[in-house]
Amino acid sequence: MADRKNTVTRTFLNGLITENPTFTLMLGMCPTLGVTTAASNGIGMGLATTFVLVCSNLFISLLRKIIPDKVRIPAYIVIIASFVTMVDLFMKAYLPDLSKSLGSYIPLIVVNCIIFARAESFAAKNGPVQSLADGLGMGLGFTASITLLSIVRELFGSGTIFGAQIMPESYQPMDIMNKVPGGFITLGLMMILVNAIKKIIGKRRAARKEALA
Amino acid sequence: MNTFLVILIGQILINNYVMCQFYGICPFLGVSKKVDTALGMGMAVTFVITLASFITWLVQNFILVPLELEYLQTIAFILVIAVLVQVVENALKKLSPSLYQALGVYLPLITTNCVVLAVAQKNVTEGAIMDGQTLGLLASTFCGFCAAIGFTLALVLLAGIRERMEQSNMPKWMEGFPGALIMAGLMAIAFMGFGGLLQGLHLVG
Amino acid sequence: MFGKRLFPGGIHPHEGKNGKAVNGLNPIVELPAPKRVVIPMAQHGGAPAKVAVKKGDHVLMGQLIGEAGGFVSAPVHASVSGTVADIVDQLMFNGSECQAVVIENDFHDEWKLLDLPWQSGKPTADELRQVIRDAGIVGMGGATFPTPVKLSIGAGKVFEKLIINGAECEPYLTADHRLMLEHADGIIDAVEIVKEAFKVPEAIIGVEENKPDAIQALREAIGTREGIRVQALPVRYPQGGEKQLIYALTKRVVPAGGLPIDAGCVVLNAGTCFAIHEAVRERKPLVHRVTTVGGLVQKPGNYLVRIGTPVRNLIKASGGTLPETRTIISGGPMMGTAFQDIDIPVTKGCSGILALGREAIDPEESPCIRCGRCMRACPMQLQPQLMDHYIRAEKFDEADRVGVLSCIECGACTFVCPAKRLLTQSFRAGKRIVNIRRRQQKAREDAEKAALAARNAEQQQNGKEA
Amino acid sequence: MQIKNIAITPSPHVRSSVSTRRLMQEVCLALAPAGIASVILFGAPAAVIIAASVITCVLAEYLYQRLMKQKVTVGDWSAVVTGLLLAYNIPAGAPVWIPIVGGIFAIIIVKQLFGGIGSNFMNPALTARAVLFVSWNAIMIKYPQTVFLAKGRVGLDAVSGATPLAELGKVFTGAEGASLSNVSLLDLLLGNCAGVLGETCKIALILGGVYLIVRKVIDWRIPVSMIGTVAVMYLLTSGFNLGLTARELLSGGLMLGAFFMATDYCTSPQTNKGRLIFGAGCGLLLFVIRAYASYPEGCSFAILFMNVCTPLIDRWTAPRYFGEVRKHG
Repeated sequence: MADRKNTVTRTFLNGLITENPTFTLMLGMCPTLGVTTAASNGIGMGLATTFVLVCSNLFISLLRKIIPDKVRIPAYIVIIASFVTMVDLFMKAYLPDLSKSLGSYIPLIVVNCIIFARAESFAAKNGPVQSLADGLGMGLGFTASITLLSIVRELFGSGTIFGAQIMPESYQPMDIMNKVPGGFITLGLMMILVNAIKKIIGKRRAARKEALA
Repeated sequence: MNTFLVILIGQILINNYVMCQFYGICPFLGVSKKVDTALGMGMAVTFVITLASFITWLVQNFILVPLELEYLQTIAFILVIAVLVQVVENALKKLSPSLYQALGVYLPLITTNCVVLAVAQKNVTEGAIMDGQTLGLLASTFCGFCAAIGFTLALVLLAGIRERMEQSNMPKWMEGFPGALIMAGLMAIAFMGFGGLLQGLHLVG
Repeated sequence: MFGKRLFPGGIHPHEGKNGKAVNGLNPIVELPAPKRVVIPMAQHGGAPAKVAVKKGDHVLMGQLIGEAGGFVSAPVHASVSGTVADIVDQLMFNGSECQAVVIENDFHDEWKLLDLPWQSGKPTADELRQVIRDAGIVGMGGATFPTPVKLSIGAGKVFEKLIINGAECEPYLTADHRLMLEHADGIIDAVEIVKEAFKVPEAIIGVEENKPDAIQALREAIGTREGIRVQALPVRYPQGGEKQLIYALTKRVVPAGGLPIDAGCVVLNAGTCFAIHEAVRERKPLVHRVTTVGGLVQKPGNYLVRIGTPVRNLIKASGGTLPETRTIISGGPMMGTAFQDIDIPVTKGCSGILALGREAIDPEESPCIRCGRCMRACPMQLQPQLMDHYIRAEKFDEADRVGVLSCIECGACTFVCPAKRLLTQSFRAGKRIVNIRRRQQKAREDAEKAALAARNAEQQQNGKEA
Repeated sequence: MQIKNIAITPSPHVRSSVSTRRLMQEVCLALAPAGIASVILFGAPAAVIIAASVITCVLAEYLYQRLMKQKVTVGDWSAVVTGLLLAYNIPAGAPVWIPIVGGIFAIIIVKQLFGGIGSNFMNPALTARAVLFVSWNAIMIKYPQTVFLAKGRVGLDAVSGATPLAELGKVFTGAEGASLSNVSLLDLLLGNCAGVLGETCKIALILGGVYLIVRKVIDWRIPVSMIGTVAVMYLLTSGFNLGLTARELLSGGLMLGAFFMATDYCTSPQTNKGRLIFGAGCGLLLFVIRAYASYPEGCSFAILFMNVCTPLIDRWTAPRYFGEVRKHG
């Protein structure tokens, strides 16, 4: 039992950090770049995606033995699209401002490759508990990275974080951060940074292993 | 005629789905290592988007709106696209094996290309770029076609740059996605000059 | 601004001290034969010659001492009369070693002349080719490709134009210039011999216009002869490249991977023509050549020198090198070979010995700035920067696709490169590797084909049995 | 016997005297008249911007290369060229941090990240200018008057600092009250008009450009095809209005762009045909953006867009090599 718990945790952490969908798997790039002009957008988008991911992972995992292999893709699409529609309608009703600023990226969660990729490569092969953990880990990993990206973009693009003024009053916002080029370049630079950190950690780990040996 | 010109320039240069709006980034980054594959992908996408624009317009106006099922748009459209991709793949396999050989590998990737869904949805809901006016069937299809050409343009341009960058002294850690992202960012700067072009064109028109 | 040009690309390399303008005025001087000559067996393109004498043999001047080692090869003759002192391994300009015959000169200069296969009148093509082969004549411009091989016109090919290369586009070199000026009659005579033997309708002599006196002399030598003309060419390196010269004179393009004869042409160097003249009219095999000594030497000059004379004698005759000399090269500065050992003997292809200063030291390479100068300079219209990238990235198939094998290694791209990249050097290595890979590929394909054929045959056999 | 102190290197044994460094120095020299003109026209603020920009670019390159443990290449003068070009694209009187931010972006993000000189695919100075332009639009379009205009000499609207381009745009679209006579050709030539600091004095720019062409530092094809295309487009669309066309050619960043920025080696095609296409493309886009888009200054964006197209132009205009036999067609 302990063993199983262990793998569930590992699956969760795997999604959150080791195989972070944004920085390692490079999945779901469109919303990552499209909505991250403000930190609140990042969190909103991340949580909406997480919800869909968790639900679809769970359902697909439960139904994995029932769905015939031939029609699995349309079946997955229908399942994912239903949850997306639910989120979309829910947000339109209760979070109209957020819904407006996320715009068409909410319905486009359907084609977010993270969800599809996890359904196909994980949920279809694993049990519901594992799939749930995977969905949660991946979803939160996605949320964390796009929130980070949106914090950076908001800070330079508007001088604020979550709407609160951070930069001194004299700071002149760098408008390009709110535009398409800003998104691409910031993510690119962050990726370089993440890769560099990973490399350093990897080196340290190797050194430690060597020291132990 | 002017409508079509505005759609053409608007979809390709001004509101380019990739360079100005962040759609279809995954294939944009994923299939842009070689100019030839980028062209293949672009052609496949153009094919599917044009067809999808046509069919989704029909679905929207003859099924969803009359039955007041607009809230099912996402599900309906993504199904249409998934089925369409399947049909196109099978049809190509039978009708034109040579074209299938050229485009076949890219087709399955298109289902999850958000440009396709985004274009279909924007075409029927936001009336694309025509001052809130809903586009007719022909204009809508043309709009989809131009959007796809815009996608192809961005894809091929990035592929050209990435091929050239192989000849440069780019550091190791820039290779792959980080480099591609920054290249895309700089490309997007070049596309920004077209902002406001539309109003100008309208003025002349 | 654009300059006249008769072929794509090209450059105007500059000269330092004692260049063409100075040395072109120095008449050819016969260098006294040395006490001993060292005659290498590999002085030509193709297989080396096989030593045909042994130590202690007495040989006459012009006597065969090395037999041609194959079809693409050339015999080698003694350039002095005397005794074979030794057979040694001799270092060559290009750094390789080959067998060489050392002859102790008896200073009698007794000739052993060639036997001409025709009694009187004019030789046929085959007879002439045989004499040229027996005389050991090779391309005297520096490429040293055996001339009779060039003159073996394959089936289906038509020899329509005889092109004489008197361009001498390399800086500093004036050997051909002086030869054309002083022996115009001999050269024109050889042109006529070849032209008539091979029944070529037209012969064109291409000479760069910086040699007006040579052009004048050749025109006078031609006189009223028909079908031979001298064409003055703009000064532009590499005007004397075979393909460039053919294009400039006839507007014909030699297909990539093909030979001049594919464009109906054969190109002979002016020096080669003079050697043919000596072989046919005086029955003398190739035992000497004209070599320029220029650059940083006290007294530059043009010397008629016996094959096998050590370079040292040439330099001594020129008063020695100046102290600022940093490199000594055999051939021209664009395509010649640098060497260290001045005891290396002069060979059939040695058109010049030049001493160059600091400018010959390779500057440090910097990154390509993509200015496109190399492309504009390339006489073969290749894309040097792209080929260089492919070769350095070890993408040899790509390099092959963009035509690296067409590179004539003229050095024009390297000359103009502002980033001082070693382009020609990279192509030389790249061509070698691409050639090897092509051969391997062909061998693989042949093996596969053979295997397939064997399988098919076996199947057929089985079918029949069944 | 071996001669001592002799180098053995493969051929060729002679090199031309043209080096990267000398080419860059020539460009700096050609840019100098326009710089001097800008200091005369706009006074000390222009000098401050130029100095800040050049120093930032050189320093950024030096520090980045030291930090990355690369070979320091500031000696090739390319950073100086970038600095000068960037400064010339900033209005005099902009705060000093503008050229500093721009210089850092140009050198680090656009040039060094991709591997330094020869490896970037977009012109660093222009890209930085576009970034500044989009980010701090208000600062970047605040064109001060020249010293002479401010002193009340006849000219354009002396208060708002409207550029001649804006006035010409009105003439082009036929707006009321707009007239060609408001824009003096002589003022345009001498640079007595509003604009970013280096682009106003056309005579200095043309002088520098012609110098570069004569010295064979740049190829004539790009500037000629670019300026030619703009001229043809204006002639055609304005009903052969020579006055308007001449003024359009001499206003905005066309001269600076055509001679100094479109001709940047590593961001423009290498083939002759490609260069003509590139120039024509720049000219056409410049015309379209100037005439119809919201940024009246289309030169930078036109060149940047063509920069992006350059690899494809090079690829599709690759010459057939001498004697090449292509298997298909």
